[in-house]
Amino acid sequence: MSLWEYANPARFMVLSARIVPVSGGLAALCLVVGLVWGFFLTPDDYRQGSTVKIIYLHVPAAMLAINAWVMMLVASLIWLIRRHHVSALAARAAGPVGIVMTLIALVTGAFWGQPMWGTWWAWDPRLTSFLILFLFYLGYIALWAAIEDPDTAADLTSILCLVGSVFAVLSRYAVNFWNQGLHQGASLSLDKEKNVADVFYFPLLVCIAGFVLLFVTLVLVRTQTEIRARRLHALNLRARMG
Amino acid sequence: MTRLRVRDLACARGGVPVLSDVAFTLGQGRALILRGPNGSGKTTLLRTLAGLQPALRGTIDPGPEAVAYAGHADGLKGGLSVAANLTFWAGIFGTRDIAPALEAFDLTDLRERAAQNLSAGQKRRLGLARMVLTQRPVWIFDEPTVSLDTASVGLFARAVESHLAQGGAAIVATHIDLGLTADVLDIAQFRARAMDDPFATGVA
Amino acid sequence: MIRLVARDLMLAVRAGGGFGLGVAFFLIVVTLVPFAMGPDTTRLSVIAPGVLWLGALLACLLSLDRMFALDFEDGTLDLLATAPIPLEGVVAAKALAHWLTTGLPLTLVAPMLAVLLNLPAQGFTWLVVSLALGTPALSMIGAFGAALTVGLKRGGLLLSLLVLPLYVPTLIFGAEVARRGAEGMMVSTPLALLAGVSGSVLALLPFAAAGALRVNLR
Amino acid sequence: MPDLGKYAVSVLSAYGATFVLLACLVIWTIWRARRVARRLAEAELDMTNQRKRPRG
Repeated sequence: MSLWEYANPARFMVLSARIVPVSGGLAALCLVVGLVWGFFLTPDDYRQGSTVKIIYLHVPAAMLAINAWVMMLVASLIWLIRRHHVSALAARAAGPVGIVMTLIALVTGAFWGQPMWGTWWAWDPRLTSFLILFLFYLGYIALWAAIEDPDTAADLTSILCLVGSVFAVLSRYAVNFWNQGLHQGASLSLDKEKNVADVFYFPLLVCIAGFVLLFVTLVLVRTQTEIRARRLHALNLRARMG
Repeated sequence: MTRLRVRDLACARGGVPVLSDVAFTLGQGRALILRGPNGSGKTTLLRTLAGLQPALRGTIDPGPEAVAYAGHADGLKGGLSVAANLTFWAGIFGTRDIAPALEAFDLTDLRERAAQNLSAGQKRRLGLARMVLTQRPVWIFDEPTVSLDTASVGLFARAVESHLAQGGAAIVATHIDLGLTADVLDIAQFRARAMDDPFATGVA
Repeated sequence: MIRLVARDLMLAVRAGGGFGLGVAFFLIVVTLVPFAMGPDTTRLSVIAPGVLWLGALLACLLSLDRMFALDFEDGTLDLLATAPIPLEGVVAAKALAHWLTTGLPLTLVAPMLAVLLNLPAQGFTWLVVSLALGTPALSMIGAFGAALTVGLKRGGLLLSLLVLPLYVPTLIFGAEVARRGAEGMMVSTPLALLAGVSGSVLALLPFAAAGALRVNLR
Repeated sequence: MPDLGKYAVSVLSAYGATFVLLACLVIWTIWRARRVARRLAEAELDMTNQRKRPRG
């Protein structure tokens, strides 16, 4: 059976109904374990003091903020190329989750930046990029909400997502050029893991797993809801047409 | 000679399939009258034939480049004169002379009048006159006689007849008798089955 | 295509609004800035390039929602979509007409408004160059936004929400050119980047905008 | 409770804000899922009832 079979709404409903309890439970488990471990059982950083504990929220949220958009981009492409309805609805479902993740990354960043840099907000390239990403999410969600016809909405938001992705990357470079910034980027990113001491690194990994699972669960549930709403729309339309 | 061949065509409106298994052929010099109750998908079918919306499946041969389309709206610019409106479309379609179009729809005396000062019927005639400029073999009309009086309907029928006589073809969705010798196609028979909708089956 | 541009220009002139509105808005924004910032000319001359760019950008936004809306309502867009010209060409023509009625006049009046804000003398050339290079991209991005929202009843506000984030790269590089020009610094890097952004926007966005229009015409 | 020192307010605010945001997202998601499922069930029921009734 090909992967595309899951693009059939009914099949997706069956499969996702099986996954959601598992992924939801695991998400809760990972979040509790990771956050308790991180919050209660790790020492303070010698430089950043107890604020280092914010890392367990800030980094996973920031990763998901970007990856949610990437997922929306992939789902939009699948919709535009292969016309699988579930794909378009999954992109729609991911939007609000992505914007909340972006918001969490921004807010925790502000609470972290205040004691570290002495300011809630700086026009640092990363912060600025996230603010721009937030605006992109806002536009994407607003466009979905504004268009009544579901297929038209799926097409137009997919095109916006495509163009928006290109402009988001472009903005990232433009913003980098515009201000070199003060973010100690290396210490926070996973690919340079040497910079994060093991004692922080392992609980962080668990938290990231928890956030990812939470994201998956929420997107699956929201996609189910979108599928039902779409079916409802089809029923209402048929009732009106007689 | 066949001007348009439609096979196994299915079209949707607002994401819901309304027509399926539409099939007909349209020969040279033939006209086809589409009939069907409101909401049966006449406009959807015509817009699909004109290439304005994609078919769910099926083939239309040749494609939209053979088709000239006149919908509900006439696409006129009120600020421009009758002649300027037509000259614009003539330029778009690569036609030089707008005189035949003016003549066919009895607009020659109104040529310098601004389109916004025309009556509803005159506007409609101006919109229909555009079809003469397209030089395309298949003319498609969606309710062309709205706001036309009897004499104007006669003008329209004669314009279509002369197009057919020159080897063209026409599809007209209308409720009134145009006095054309034409085949009639009732599209109610092509009503889509519910199964064509991916969200037709229960999703629990 | 030229016909389409010519007709749009003629309609804009007949309707009267096209040329005047954006420029008047630009003038008003620039006039209001000293009231908000205080009359200190040294301070004004520092912020002048940014204010002028931002004013021009917002003025560009004003007339965007009408770019396709009129043609959509009266059915012209349907007919153009079935005409033997590519819809990408229609979009490019519309964006060009928009630029000729908005971006070009804004670029031309910008030096006069720069006098009001006490822009340093060396900055005038680069201000005009950056606007001349950047405003076509603003029109094209706006055309994309207008194509997305053309089917909507009240698309104006949504259009701004969609278009403004897309304006970020153009604004950054354009204002940077103007600012460095005013400060007498080298402008070649941001100028090249601005040209790159504008060029790729003009080359690629017509396809996205035409795709959005096709969807909206269904 | 670990001693958060002078940064207690920042750290606790960050955790608090995150939990509030996540809770809102989760509750909203569940609430909407239930509401749409219920409305769909009603609509499906109407549909089957209409089919059963003979037309005329």
